Amino acid sequence: MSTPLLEIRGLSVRFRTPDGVVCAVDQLSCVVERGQTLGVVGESGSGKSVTFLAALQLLPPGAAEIEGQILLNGENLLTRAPAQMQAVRGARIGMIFQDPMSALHPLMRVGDQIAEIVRTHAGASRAKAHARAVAALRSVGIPNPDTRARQYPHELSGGMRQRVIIAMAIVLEPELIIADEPTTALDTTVEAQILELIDELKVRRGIGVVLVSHSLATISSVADTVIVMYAGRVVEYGTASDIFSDPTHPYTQGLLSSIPTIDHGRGHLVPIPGSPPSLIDLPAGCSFAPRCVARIEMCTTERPTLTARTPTHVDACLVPPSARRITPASVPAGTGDQ
Amino acid sequence: MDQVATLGVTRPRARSPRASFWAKFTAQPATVIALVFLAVLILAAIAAPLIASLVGHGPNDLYRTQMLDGFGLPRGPNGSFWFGADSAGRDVFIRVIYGARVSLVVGVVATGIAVVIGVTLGLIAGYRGGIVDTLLSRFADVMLAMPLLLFAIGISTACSTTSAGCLRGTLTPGLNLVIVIIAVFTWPAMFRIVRATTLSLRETDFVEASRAIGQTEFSIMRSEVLPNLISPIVVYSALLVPQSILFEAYLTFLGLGIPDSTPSWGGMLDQASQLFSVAWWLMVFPGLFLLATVLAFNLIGDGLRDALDPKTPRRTTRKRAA
Amino acid sequence: MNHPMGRYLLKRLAWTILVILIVTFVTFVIFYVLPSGDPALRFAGKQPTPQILAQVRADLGLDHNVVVQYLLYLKRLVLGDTYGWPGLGYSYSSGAAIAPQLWQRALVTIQLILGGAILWLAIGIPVGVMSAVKARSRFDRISLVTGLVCMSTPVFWLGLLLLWLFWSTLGWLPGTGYVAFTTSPLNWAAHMVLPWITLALLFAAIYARVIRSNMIDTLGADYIRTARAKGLTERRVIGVHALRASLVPVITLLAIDIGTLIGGTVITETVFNLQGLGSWILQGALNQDLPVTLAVTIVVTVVVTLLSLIADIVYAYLDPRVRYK
Amino acid sequence: GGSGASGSAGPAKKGGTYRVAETDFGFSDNFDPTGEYTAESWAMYRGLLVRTLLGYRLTAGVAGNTLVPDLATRVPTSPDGGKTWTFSLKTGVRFAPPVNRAITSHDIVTAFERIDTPAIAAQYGFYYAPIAGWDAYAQGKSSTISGITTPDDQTISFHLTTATPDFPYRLTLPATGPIPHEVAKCFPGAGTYGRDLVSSGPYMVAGSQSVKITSCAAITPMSGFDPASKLILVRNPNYAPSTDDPTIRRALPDNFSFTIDTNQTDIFNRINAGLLDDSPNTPPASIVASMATSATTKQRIRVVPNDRTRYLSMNLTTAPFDDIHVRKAVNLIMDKAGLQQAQGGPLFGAIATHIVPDTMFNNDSSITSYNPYATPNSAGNLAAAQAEMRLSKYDTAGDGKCDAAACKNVFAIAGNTNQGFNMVPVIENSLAKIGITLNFRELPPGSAYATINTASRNVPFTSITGWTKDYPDPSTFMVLFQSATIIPVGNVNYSLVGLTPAIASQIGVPYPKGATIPSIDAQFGICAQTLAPSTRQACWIGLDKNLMENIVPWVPYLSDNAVHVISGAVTAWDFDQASGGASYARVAVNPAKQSH
Amino acid sequence: MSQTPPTTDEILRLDHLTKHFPVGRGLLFSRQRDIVHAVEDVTLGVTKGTTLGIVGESGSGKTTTARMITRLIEPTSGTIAFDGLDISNIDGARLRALRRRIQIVFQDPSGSLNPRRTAGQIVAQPLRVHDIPGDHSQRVAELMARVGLSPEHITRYPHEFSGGQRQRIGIARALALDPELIILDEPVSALDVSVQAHILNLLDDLQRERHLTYVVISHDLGVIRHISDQIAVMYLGRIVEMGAASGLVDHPMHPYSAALVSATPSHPGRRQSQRIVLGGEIPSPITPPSGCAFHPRCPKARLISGDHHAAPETCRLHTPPLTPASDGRMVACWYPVEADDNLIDAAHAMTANPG
Ligand SMILES: Nc1ncnc2c1ncn2[C@@H]1O[C@H](COP(=O)(O)OP(=O)(O)OP(=O)(O)O)[C@@H](O)[C@H]1O
Ligand SMILES: Nc1ncnc2c1ncn2[C@@H]1O[C@H](COP(=O)(O)OP(=O)(O)OP(=O)(O)O)[C@@H](O)[C@H]1O
Ligand SMILES: [Mg+2]
Ligand SMILES: [Mg+2]
Repeated sequence: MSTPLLEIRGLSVRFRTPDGVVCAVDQLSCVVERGQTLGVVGESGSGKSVTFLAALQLLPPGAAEIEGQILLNGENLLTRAPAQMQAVRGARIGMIFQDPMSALHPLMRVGDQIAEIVRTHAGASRAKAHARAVAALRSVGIPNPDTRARQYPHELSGGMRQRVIIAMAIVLEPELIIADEPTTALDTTVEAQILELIDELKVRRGIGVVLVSHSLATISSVADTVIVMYAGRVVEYGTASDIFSDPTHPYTQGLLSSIPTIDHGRGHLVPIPGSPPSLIDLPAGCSFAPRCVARIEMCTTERPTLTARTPTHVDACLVPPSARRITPASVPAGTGDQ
Repeated sequence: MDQVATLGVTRPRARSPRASFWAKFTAQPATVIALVFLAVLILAAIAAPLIASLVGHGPNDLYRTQMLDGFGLPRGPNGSFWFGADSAGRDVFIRVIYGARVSLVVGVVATGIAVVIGVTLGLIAGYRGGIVDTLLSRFADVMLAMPLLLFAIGISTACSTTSAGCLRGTLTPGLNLVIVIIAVFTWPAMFRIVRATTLSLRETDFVEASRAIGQTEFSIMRSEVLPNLISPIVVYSALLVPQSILFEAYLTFLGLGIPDSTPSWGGMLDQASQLFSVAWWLMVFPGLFLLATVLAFNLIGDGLRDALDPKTPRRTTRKRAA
Repeated sequence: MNHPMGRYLLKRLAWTILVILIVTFVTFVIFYVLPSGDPALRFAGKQPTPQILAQVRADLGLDHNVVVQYLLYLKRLVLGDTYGWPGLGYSYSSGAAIAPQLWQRALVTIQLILGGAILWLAIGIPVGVMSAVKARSRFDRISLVTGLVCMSTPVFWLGLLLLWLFWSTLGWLPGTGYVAFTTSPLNWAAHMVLPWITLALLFAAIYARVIRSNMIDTLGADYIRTARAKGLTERRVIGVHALRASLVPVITLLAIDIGTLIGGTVITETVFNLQGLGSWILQGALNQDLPVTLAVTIVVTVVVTLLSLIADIVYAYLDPRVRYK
Repeated sequence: GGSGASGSAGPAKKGGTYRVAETDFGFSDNFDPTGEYTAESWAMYRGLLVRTLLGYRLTAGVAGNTLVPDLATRVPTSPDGGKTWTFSLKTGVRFAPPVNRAITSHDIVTAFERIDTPAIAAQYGFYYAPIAGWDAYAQGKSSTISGITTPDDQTISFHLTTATPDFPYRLTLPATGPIPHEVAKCFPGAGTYGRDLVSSGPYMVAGSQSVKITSCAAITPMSGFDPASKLILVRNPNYAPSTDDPTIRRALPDNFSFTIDTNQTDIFNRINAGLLDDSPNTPPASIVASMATSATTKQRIRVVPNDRTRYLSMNLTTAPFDDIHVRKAVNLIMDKAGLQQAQGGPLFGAIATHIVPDTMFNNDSSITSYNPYATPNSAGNLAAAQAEMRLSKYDTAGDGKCDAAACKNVFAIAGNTNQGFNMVPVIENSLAKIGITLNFRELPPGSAYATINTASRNVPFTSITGWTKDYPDPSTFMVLFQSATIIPVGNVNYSLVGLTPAIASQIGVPYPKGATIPSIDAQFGICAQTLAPSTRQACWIGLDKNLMENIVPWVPYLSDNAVHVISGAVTAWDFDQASGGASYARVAVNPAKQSH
Repeated sequence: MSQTPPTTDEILRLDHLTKHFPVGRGLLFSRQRDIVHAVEDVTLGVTKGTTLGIVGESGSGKTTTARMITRLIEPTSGTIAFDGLDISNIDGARLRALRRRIQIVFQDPSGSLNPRRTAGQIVAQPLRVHDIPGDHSQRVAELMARVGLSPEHITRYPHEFSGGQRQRIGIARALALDPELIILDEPVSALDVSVQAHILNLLDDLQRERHLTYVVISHDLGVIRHISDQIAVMYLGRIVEMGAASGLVDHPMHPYSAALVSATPSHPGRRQSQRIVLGGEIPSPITPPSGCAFHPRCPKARLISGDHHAAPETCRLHTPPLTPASDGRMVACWYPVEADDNLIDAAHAMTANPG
């Protein structure tokens, strides 16, 4: 088998803060294949963004301690010097951020912001770079890319801006795109447009995609493989169908049962009790244990490791599989929160 | 029982706001030094008569035979006149100590008045908006466009020419007048800040919420908006104090401020400006004290800003992007 | 676009005129109520007779009430007087026409301010940027404290100190006063360098601070992260992306500062004996030279409003967000 | 002081430019001689630009106060006790360009007509009010001043309505110098002729020759004069030394330049550096002190007693100064030596003991040693002052201290100059000893004077005041105490000596109840009418002593010295005692010693 | 001309409610006045004890409607009736009295709490403002307990709470005066999924306990579907479709509702077949399109016209009124969606070749 496009091995990221060491990512491993989408879900603060910012060495310099390996086509990016990393960013890995308004420089024309990448990495002339920028804009479905290229970000709508950011990420035809919550700030109908576009890029160009989101629904509609993060750790990892049809970790199960969807009418949701732990002093055992309905003695003392359930499906849980499953049906309405 | 409670809120319990404020505020050694310096200065200013009686020189006692030469020029520092004498033959050391009184009083009182005016009007303008806002803002603009010095000269001269002062004796020249002049010309700065902050506070949901509850506008202004203005007000006031102190020094330097019989640093420097080539001490000592005092207030202002600004690091929670 | 722009300019112009009217009128009133406000006294000799005083008052138009005097002044201002347009009259103390002196003195003040501004930008920008990039480093701390010291140094004291050091003690510099560039460029520079430093130090500190904090804010912005994610060099990220956003607000600041300095360099001009507008307005006010005071006031107001207009336009040009919104 | 070249700069020779700088020309009438009333401009006129019928020797001391003929052939005597004065003019005296013609008696008449034209607002026109027909001309009832007659071009007579023995002195004042009608008619307003002053003296304003006088419209300001910055004088080609006394007007430099430099310290640094030669400004004590330390620089300091008295003024109508014992006590307690030191020490003046400077009494021995309030070292005498205070109604406790409320916080005006500031604590400390506390306001000189000379403000105490003669007759001091000089605005009788209830109500001052304010009007009248110089002098001395002992309006504390610092290039220098400034007609420079 | 006759147990009724905001456009170059058509001719009724969900994309006028109902802003025209009483113009004491009966919960749980007050003070604020007699601290403790906060929380400041807890405080404050109607403007959209579920459950329980009436606003159809009895879909200030929750979600009749439903991810376990991906974005409310505001993006209109790039004239020129359709549904569309319409392809065809 060939080397995967991106492989993260045992990544840990720690921040030193005045209040203590924040262990934002702990021993995270995952793989992204070409032409596939890795979905990353987890609640706010679970370390999704930090993981991939670390991969691109975009965390504030000096603040973070990073361990582990980030292998792009087998090459460890973490050993690269900062200057060499620049050659990777933008050229080989494109990044799409959450907030389309603030992710674009407000004082520069969008065309120039795209062309800049071409000029920096490909050393293209001004005119050529501009032409490529316009082409990229066209390829993400922006009508009248010529005029749009000469406009400033604030003259574009939110969806349009997000397209610009995508155009920026793909203009040099990277191998990998990391999209960190690309649709959170967008309206439902626009979100559909953007997800469609990312999907299309993956299929048409065979790019590997990492899609970070806190919305299970979003991930479920586009991801091929999914990792579920909790408090900086991967708790479950498998194909999309594994995770969504047959979730094995109580946390994933809890997440799925908390979501109100249009398929269900009024009725009680089954939320996960409590709230995420502080990353400064994580509980000794499983970090989810205090909130886990299925927890057993061992959970509070021992730390679970990722264990394979099927060849494509791993989770980190100490509870015997048979004792874990809770379904909405098993929880009577009217409890949960109280 | 509430599960949330039993499971424990795992987010770190923040330190009490006051404790964390002090911790941040005193984190910088410079701020602490500034505080100590000011404390000493305030004590010295309060104890000025005591110091004067210990040294044996009053602030307006003349030692012209000892400390002036045949041309009426002052003599420099010596064992009993640590900072030398001024051109009237007075002890510069004692006058510098007394000068602290003027600077501190002007700094604090003028700022206080400016803050009261600026906050009141800024709050009204920002909260009421509309024509009230337009009028008040324009008024502040005009005040800022006024050639300040000119009016300082005009007002201080006009109020100096009768024994009663002006405004039926409420405004007598000297300290009072200087304070009023400074306050009159610094309130617009405070006004602008308060107005801008109020404008944005007015749009916040919690103000809206108070309105939805049925709270009256006045009470919203007083008890919802005003408390949230405290940190900009405190920070900005701390920065206005040194400005006011300098302003007094400038006015007195230009001969428009405090009468000579009240020792003030600006007045001493005014004298020094004529004599610096022969009497460096006249320039150096009051100047250093002025610099140190202003610097101390600036450092404290900075410290306050850092301590009250949520943006300074020491925050552990991150705001979730909406 | 033309039409709304024109309307906007008209509005600003109207505001400027209104401010001038208010400020000049207040000036009039203050001088009118001033006990020493009777300029007739200075033309009536050391032992004036009531007849002469009355005559001089009539000659100066002081026999009208303040409102009439004010309106007459406005009329001359708009229509011009024997000295041409605008009718600024003549100085009570020198008897010379105001207008030519005004330009002469404005020239000195402008040289002072521009030289100072160049100096403070040249110091303030690099220091501010460096401090922000290396926030909380040793350099940052030192520059912050140095900046605070500069901001806390009374301008006149600094001026005196510099004079004492470089003129009285070391004798490196030729003293105070103004020498025209055309007379002797070297001498000009030698006379201007201390005033420039005196003026610039305070502002350099302020600008370094403002730029530092703008820059820190900018460096935390999402689009800077985007720029890094695009693989741009750190030089370009900071030197182009971050700097551009950080400097735009400084334009307004610069315009406002330069505007207020036009009449606000009193101290520097007084200490260094420069015959600029600042020292003139002080003299005018102290000598009850109403025409001088009014003329400088008008110039200052016009310049301040004009500069703030220019700042707005430049700002709108540099920051396209302002154009729309 | 005195004339004589300084050793190092060499002998006095012709040539060069004498460069003078001052912080402000300070002209009171834009250099128009008809109204101009400042000492410095009089020194310039007299030495350089304007010749009058009579003049002075333009030198220091009593000699400089002595009348000599200038345009007139001799100093006349009045045939009728001072009512008629007739002069014959020298021939061959010509106006400078652009007029270029001989000066006649009509040009003197023109000058007087200007003085008598209300619109021109001649500032000391009151000196000529005794001329017959004066008011009629002023009111336009007559087209000539009937009291001035010109039988021919070289003769002019003045006919006065009252005997005026000091009238010849009044004809030395620059307003009476000849003015060409052809130019003056173009300047009918106050303070306008100064820009085109036509010289009758040895110099003229640079650019005079380029002015066209073909019509009024053609006249442009002379290029050498910019009131805001400079006044450049060059030699008048029409000046004939033969018509003048070359021992008086030596006219050695080729040019004079008067420029403005607002920084006083700067001026004296430039004089020291040889970049300037002289300044009418008083040098700061710091500069004089540092120059006095070396013999070479010390000889560049020139000190001449000026006819100027500095005094503290007490208002006779306001408590506690409405009590003569208080006023005497103030005189006795005042630390005059301290005030002298505040002014810069003995170099800057001798301690004054009475009103009129001694030189104006020709240093008469009966007055030079007169000191009614002598105290040890002039530093005040506590015992004597308290003894005096005990006599006053304000010392109810009899402890020699004023204990009435009226003595507390007494309003007082000081100048905000350095000297003004330095005086304040000296005065406060002195008066505190007799129980008087002052509420001093330090004001810029302009505002200070405007405040105290507005009679209705009724300022009790003033420390900024000083007075100089206009001409060397004691009457020019004594006018300050005449009731006639009390006016609502511009009043110089700050003490309100001679105030009557009628005048009080007219100027808006409460007349102190139950008091009678003393008057010197009668005695003034007698002295002013006295013709014989020695009797006249004795009369004025009597009045001075009367004022000092029985009225006590002032605390005179300093007889000013004029202190000049000159450059090393100055080869001759003298003081013009009459004008109170440098005698420009008698200075010389060595251009080789000047720096540029 | 209200289409639905008011029923007797209707607690809230909006009739032709309209709000226009005048705005200055351009800071520098223009002072022109524009009109934002924030809410346009909204007519609806809410039955006591039920929940009306209003769904719509950003800028569709949801919040503006909510603020009008709570009388935080004045309607431009139209009426609001509460409990049969016209409240559109009341003020003074009557408005204060009304404030006790209608409460609002805001979207941003941190922004709606005064950071300078403790949780207890915030919850007690309505009691204080309305001078409710009785022991306030007792009442506060009860309320806090009811929303799932413990007594020790009373003295804490908002920044010491998590988002979900803050929202609980906001709800407790709204409950303090025992209101009849609570408007919830995006009550959960700032919260993480697990927290969101807690809050939704809490709201559900409270409603049943206290017979509360809710108007819930959200852009998330999932949330709306979950909590509402009736749903109103807003587009550009207008209600385009309204009806019982299940019916509307299962069989949307307005093409926009259909697109919204199809774009809302259903249960993650069930992968969606395909979405109706609408082209373009919601137009500016300053210059709303003529006729049916949705026509520029409407796939159904293309089906009708048979042209990918043009809508039929009716849609372009005439604003469709909200008219009753089957099973109590109201829809504002000239050509409601029918079962066999292939909107997916039609939408795709519209966006495939832009320009
Ligand atoms: N520079 C930093 N210093 C200290 N802690 C940090 C820093 N950056 C991130 N963290 C912490 O790391 C943890 C993980 O953050 P991260 O941004 O990866 O979360 P996330 O899963 O992306 O959440 P969200 O959904 O809110 O984006 C958080 O607890 C955050 O507070
Ligand atoms: N005070 C106001 N002044 C001007 N325009 C306003 C104002 N309030 C709202 N608008 C405009 O009215 C329109 C409707 O706004 P509203 O807040 O009601 O939408 P919304 O449906 O709540 O959107 P969101 O989902 O973003 O909260 C928007 O275009 C908005 O910009
Ligand atoms: Mg994130
Ligand atoms: Mg909303």
